[in-house]
Amino acid sequence: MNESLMTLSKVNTWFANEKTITGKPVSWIKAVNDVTLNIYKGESLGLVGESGCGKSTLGRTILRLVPLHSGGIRFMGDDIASLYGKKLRPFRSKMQMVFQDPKASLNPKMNIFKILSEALYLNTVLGKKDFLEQGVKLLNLVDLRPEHIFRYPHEFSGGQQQRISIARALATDPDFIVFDEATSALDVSVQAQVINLIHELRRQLKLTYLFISHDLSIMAHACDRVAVMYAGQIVEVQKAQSLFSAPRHPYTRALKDAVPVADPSSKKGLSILKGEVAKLSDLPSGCYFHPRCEFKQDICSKEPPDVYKTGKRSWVRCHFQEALWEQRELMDTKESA
Amino acid sequence: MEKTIPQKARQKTKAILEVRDLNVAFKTARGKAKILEGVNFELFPKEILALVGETGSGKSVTAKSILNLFGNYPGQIQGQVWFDTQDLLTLKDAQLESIRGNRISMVFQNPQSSINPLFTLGEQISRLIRLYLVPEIKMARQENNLTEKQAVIHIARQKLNEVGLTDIDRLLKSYAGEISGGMAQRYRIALALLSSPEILIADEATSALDVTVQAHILKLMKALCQKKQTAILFITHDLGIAAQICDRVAVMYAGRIVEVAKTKSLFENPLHPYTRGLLKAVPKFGKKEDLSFVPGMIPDLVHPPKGCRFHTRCSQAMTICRREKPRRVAAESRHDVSCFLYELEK
Amino acid sequence: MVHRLIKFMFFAFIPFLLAANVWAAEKNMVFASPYGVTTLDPSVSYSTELGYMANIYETLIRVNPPGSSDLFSYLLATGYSASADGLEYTFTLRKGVKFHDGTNFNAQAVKFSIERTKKLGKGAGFIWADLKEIQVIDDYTVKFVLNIPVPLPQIAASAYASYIMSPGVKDKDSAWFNKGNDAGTGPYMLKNYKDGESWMLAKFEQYWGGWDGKHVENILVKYTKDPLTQLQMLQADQAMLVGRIPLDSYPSVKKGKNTKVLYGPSYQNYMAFFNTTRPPLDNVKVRKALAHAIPYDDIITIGFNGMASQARGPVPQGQFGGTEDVIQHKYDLELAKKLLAEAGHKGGGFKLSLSYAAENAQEARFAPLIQSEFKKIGVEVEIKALAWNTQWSMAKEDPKKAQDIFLLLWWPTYSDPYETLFSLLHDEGKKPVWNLAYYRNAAYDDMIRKAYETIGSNPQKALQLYVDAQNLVQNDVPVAWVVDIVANWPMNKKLQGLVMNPAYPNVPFFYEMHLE
Amino acid sequence: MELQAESYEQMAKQVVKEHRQVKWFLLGQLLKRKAAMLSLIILVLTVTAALFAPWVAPYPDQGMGAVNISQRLSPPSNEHLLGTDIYGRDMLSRVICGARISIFGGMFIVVTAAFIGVPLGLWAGYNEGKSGAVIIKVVELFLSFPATLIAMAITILFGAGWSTALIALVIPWWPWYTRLVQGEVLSIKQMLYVEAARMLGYGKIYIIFRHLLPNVITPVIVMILLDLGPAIIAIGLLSFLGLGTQPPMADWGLMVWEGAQNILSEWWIAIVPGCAMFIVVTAFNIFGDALKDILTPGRSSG
Amino acid sequence: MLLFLFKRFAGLIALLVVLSTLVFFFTRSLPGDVAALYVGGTAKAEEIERARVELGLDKPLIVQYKCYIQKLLQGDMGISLRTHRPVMQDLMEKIPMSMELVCWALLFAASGGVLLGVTAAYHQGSLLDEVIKWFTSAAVSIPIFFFALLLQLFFFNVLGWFPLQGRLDTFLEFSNPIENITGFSLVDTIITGNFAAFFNVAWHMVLPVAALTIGPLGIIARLTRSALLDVMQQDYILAARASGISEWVLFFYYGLRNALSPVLTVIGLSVALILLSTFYVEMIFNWPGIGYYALAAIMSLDYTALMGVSLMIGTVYVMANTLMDIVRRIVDPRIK
Repeated sequence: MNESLMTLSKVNTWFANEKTITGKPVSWIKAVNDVTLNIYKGESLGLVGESGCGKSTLGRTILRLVPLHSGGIRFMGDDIASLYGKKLRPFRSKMQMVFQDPKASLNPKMNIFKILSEALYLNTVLGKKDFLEQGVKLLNLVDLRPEHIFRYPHEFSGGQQQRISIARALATDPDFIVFDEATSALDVSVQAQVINLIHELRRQLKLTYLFISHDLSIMAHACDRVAVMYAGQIVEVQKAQSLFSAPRHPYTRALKDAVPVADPSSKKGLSILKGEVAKLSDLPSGCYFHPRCEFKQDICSKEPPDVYKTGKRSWVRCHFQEALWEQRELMDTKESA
Repeated sequence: MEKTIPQKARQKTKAILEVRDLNVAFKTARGKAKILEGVNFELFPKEILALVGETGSGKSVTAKSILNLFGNYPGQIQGQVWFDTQDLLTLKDAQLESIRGNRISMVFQNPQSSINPLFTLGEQISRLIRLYLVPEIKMARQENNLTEKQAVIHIARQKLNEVGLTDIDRLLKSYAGEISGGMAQRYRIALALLSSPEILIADEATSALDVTVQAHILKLMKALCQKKQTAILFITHDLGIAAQICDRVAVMYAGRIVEVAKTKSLFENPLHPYTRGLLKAVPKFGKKEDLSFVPGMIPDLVHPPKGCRFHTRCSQAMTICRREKPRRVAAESRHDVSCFLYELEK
Repeated sequence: MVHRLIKFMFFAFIPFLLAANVWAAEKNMVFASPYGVTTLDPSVSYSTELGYMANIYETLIRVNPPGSSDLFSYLLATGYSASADGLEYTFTLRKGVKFHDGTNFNAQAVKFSIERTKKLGKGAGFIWADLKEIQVIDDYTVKFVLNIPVPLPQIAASAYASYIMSPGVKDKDSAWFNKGNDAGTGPYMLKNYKDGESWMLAKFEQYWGGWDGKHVENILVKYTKDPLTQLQMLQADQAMLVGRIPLDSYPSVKKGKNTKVLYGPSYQNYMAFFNTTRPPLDNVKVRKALAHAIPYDDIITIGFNGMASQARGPVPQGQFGGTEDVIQHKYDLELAKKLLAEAGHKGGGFKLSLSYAAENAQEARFAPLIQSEFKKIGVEVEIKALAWNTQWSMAKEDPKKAQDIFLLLWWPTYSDPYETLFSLLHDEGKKPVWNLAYYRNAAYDDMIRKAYETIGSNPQKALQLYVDAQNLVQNDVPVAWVVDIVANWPMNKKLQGLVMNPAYPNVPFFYEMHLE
Repeated sequence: MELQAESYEQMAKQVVKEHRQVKWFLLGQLLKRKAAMLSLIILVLTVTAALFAPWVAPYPDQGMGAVNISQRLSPPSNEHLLGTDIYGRDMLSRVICGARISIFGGMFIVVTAAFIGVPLGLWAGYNEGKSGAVIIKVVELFLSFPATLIAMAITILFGAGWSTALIALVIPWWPWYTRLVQGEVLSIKQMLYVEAARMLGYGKIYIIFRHLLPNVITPVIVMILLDLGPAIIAIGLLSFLGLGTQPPMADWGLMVWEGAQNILSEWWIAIVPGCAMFIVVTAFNIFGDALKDILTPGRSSG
Repeated sequence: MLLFLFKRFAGLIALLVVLSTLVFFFTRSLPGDVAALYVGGTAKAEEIERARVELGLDKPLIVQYKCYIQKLLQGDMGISLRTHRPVMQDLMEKIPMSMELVCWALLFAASGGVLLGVTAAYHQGSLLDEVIKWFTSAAVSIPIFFFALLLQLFFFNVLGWFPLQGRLDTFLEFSNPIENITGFSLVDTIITGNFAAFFNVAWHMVLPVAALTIGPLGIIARLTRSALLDVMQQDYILAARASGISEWVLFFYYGLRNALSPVLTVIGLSVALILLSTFYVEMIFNWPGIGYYALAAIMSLDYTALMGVSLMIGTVYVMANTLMDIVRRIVDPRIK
């Protein structure tokens, strides 16, 4: 658990927003900004944030599916940031992704066996004749009935389709899987099934996860550590459990308080975060969160905050993290009153 | 849409809206899908009732049936929807139109796509103001000495201000594609509450929004409805919302309401096996434990299971569950459930 | 308001519908003509615009229709005399004739016109090739001096290239004419000529023939290609005279309440050129076999509704030189098969391409008949309907690549057979114009030349020579002469006085006509 | 869990059976649409008749052009059910033989156009680089000019004839397929399964053939079906002007032209082939529409 | 918007340049000797040579092309080989004649098609919808030339209600000739107060316009129906219905406006169809317009005229589509 599997240093992923006639970008959509992050072997790291904060782009950046603007990415010690095209292929089987929309991520014209075979080809150990057996094994692994292997995706429900996606991701025998909102499109009861499955697989296969979601409430169930993202930047990394009991960053706190809890006796109520999400094409100066922050001071709009370590593998990016930490009890009472 | 309504005298109740034996079936490529089967519930003045259920449980169809919004869609709708001494399902289109948007309003899931993209926000709100707020326009004209057009804009500004929108002048000239989801939903709410309706039906009104925005909208809706004394039928799949803002909760499963109770009573003491399973599946803050879940999936509504529709997934299913449909029984005070476990107890 | 408007329109409409026939009795008429205009320059004209040119311009003399007592009638000339050697012709000219532009007609005008035509050398200008000079004796006498004794009166009466025009057009070119200007002496002037779609032949008040008595005074020409349209215009009294109607409608038009069909002689004939440069058609027996396999009678029935006869030779029956002494190849499939076998093609077994002008409805109708009959003797025919220009240039460019069989409708430029015999069959070397069989026979060339030179002095001998020359050709069969056609004009019964003159094909002389 | 080879086979059989059921389901959908079924029957009959014209036609030689002068212009009778034309040829036989060029010609045009257009569309849609842009520009150029006019121009240039006409029609026809496929590909390309394949490290060609092509096939088939009617009409349009089929062979357009001269008296000569064309084209259109509704539900039928 | 207009305009110019280039090289490769065609008749070799020089055909192709483009820029398309008049002049006379038919046909097809489509959509699934569906299926399936013949057969031969062909009864050409002012005969007759000719022309126009209308009418009706039904399933229509907007307003105001964009596109495309149909309709009804002219040019291989006609049709087609694009942008703020 101490070895870093994936190391990101100062990663930026920007897309051209407007271009001159010659194709030179004039302005950028800065989807991922200055992200430095370690993902340790065997852990499940959650990545949480509102829609449009760049969390999916970060997931794709890590898997090198979108072009990188600058920064370094190391995977098991190998620099993969500078690799393109065919040179990335050896790494492809080691890192996989499960997407949000299970229906759109399975080709409707291919049956499950073909879908799995496509991934099994990358698994160099196996011969073609082993595919069927391996496919059945994979289906067993994700709790699907093996006799369904020749069926087509539309014959399955959303939850089952997501299991097939997971099976496909597992087919290459990866070390690292990115779950991009993998349970968001599912109903609660199905979501629970899938999360349990994901959990179980990690235990069995000793996998490392990056678990991207907008839903804070599932984080504790699915992750060990959680990174909170705002406007393309990670503002806080915390242990999953303490994130909810002791959020450090004002944004994390606001996010947490906005979630309606399925418990009518909870006194918390819904807190309200003012303003609109920062636009990635037009980021504010200083701390990106300052226009919405109720604790902002002059410095917040001028200087970007540094990273403050708050634990072994947790940190926060806020000028006043200590002051706020001390006042936390006070604020909770203020809120409920 | 065909309507076959057995006329029945209605007992006097306090409920503002009363849905009785609502059955809806749609023609699909594979056959008739019985989307709703005997849905019964009532909405009381000023209360917030949550209609909770998973995808395909029929909660949106219930909402649309109340105002008969299906247009030309091929299907059948049976039952009664009593609203203020009228059965809405027997009304002609013209009569319904005077209720829709005026006395019963609706807010939908995707705020941006439920605003016509070709008209400015100003044009759309003006049309409704002219339709519903004729006296207000008159008043505004007299008070402020305005032309009719100015008066309408004046009212529009007021109403948009009420829902917490700013920079209204620019907004009135914008199109749906140019505003954010949160703004769009505020705008839709402003439209829906324009005429101070008696009932607001919110169909997954916040599902497409981010949590922070959702919190805003929920607070806003609750506050405004309290002010205008509007009852809300809140349709959602999110048990958290039901728990936080609703007075009562009705749980739907496969086209039927399985349990109705006061919020507290339901969350603290769920009776129906499905409700129990569902509550256990909800992820909880900061608790790192495996979630439990209801095994299996929602049945095919073209060929629904006989008897109780939940019996295929129910761990406590009995023989009677496979044969007969459970009736709604009051297990506790104001806590009704449709399950043989409780029917037999009685 | 709207109601009243509709009512008004309705009632306003009705009188116009009823008025459709009010005008027909006037001295004006509509001619729905399928004949387009390629040029309006009288020196250059050599095509279908003839029908209008002959009404706008006049020649010195005109060939009379067959059966008349005199060979010629006199228009701008009042008489002529020839020298004994046939090299000099003196014409006396009509006095008091005015051109449409107001200038007077005189000998200078004749000299100017003929010389302009000869000098331009376009169209049919070649007919003056043997003219040495024109001498103006006095204002109303003119002398033509020839190099060789060619039949000058026929040339001077030619349907093309013999028109007399006002010297006022000295510095005008063809483009000026093509804008719709004219400079003739004829009874009609060209008016409203804009787009080649419709124009007016309007009465020329000062016409020397005068306008006493019954004459058609204004003719609106509607250029109408479609026979069906012409039929409808005729039947609906929208046109008094039309050029072509669908072939199968002749019986009903003949019997029509107010329509009739006038038939008359014509010097037009259809022929099929064989490409003699290429096997298997370089074999005379094959060509002969094919000539015997053409279903002449069916062609006459279907292609011409019976109004045609099988041709004998290049010169149509009725024209000078077209006699029954010319050998005829009759339809005889057995003979054709035998001849094919003799030629070494027993049972046929080869394929030929046949082209015809897509514009020509008759050819379109009878080409399949030929194909069908040839199939019976084992010869496959591939029919190509090509625009006339395309099929012609294909035939002219390279005989080796040209079509095997070329269908052609022909009419003589002037009434002597020499022009036909010369144009169609004389050795044209490498640049064929009309000899599209690529036929070469020096004896034939000599024979027709001799006939041409003797016709002025000894018509009988010339006739014999023409017949012999044709028989010479008939033995070589470079061309199958298909049919001589009977000319016809479908017209309204009210229209009287149209006389068909085969020397001027498809020319309605309107001045002679009147409406009853 | 160990499985025997036989059990896999059984699984596969089961699936095949289920898929057959899906196909029956589609057929059932078709059977429910009476108009579509009627169209299908008409189409099957005409296509069979055209295919076996020499055996089906009462006078096959006349159908191919042999004249029969003794019976020219006879109105419909027992002997000649649909009358005879100006050469006395049996109209029924002519129409049956004409169906060969009209129907099979139409099929040829559309299928060839699809064969040219679909690969180009796949390439242009997936590869938005230079080559794709060039293809799109060419397509736009073609589409900015009426198709039949291009075909007319080509037949004028290369000489009339049914083979030229068919090729001349393919030339302006394929860009429509390219555009359709390109549009489809642009949206399919966004699908996550394409991204998944990319993530697995597969290359362009593989993705185009494995993921894009199978997913554009259905709209292409629908478009082929809907294009058959217009293609038949297009051949007729050229032939009517004398730019297509040449006598004595005939397609329906040419036959209408041949009969047009006699329309006011011997009306059947033009009406019979015209109606044949009208009925078959309508049948193709209705059948195509129905299939479109079934195969691509939710898409607008235009 | 301005940028868009500029871009569209630039695209139009570029397209016209490409088009004229293609047309030039295309017509130069037509069979037949152009000079010989120009001279006509039995011209001698030297005569043809003279014409060749006169027409500039002796120069290299590229020089000819340069010359052609230069002249084209001055609006000179050369002299027609058939009518021996400037092609531009011919076209200018013919275009209004055809446009008269085309405009009416477009008007009727667009208004009638939209009306039928909306009616069918409004009564979706009813008998009326079914009838309209059959009618429009038939309308798009009937070949234009066959339909024109049927119209003639039925309305002239059987009923005798309308004239078979032509633009004006011939007797009126003597008594009430049409003065050519705008070239649009209906307009000209009104301006000059020539009502006899006006009604006569209108009467003659009925069948050709009907023939031109039918195909586009079917296409537009079908597309309107399906576009409208698509729109009617959108969330904003549901929302509008829930706000109590009446079904009529929903269909004819919201629905139609939202469905307008694809309908406009197809109306733009049907301009091409109508233009092409004029070839047939003008031939069959003997209407002296551009289609008639084009056919005559095809028949006599009049390459200058063909060049002019193709350029003209290409331009009209592209302009119609551009215009529709502009209108679409005006009605639909989503298009950026």
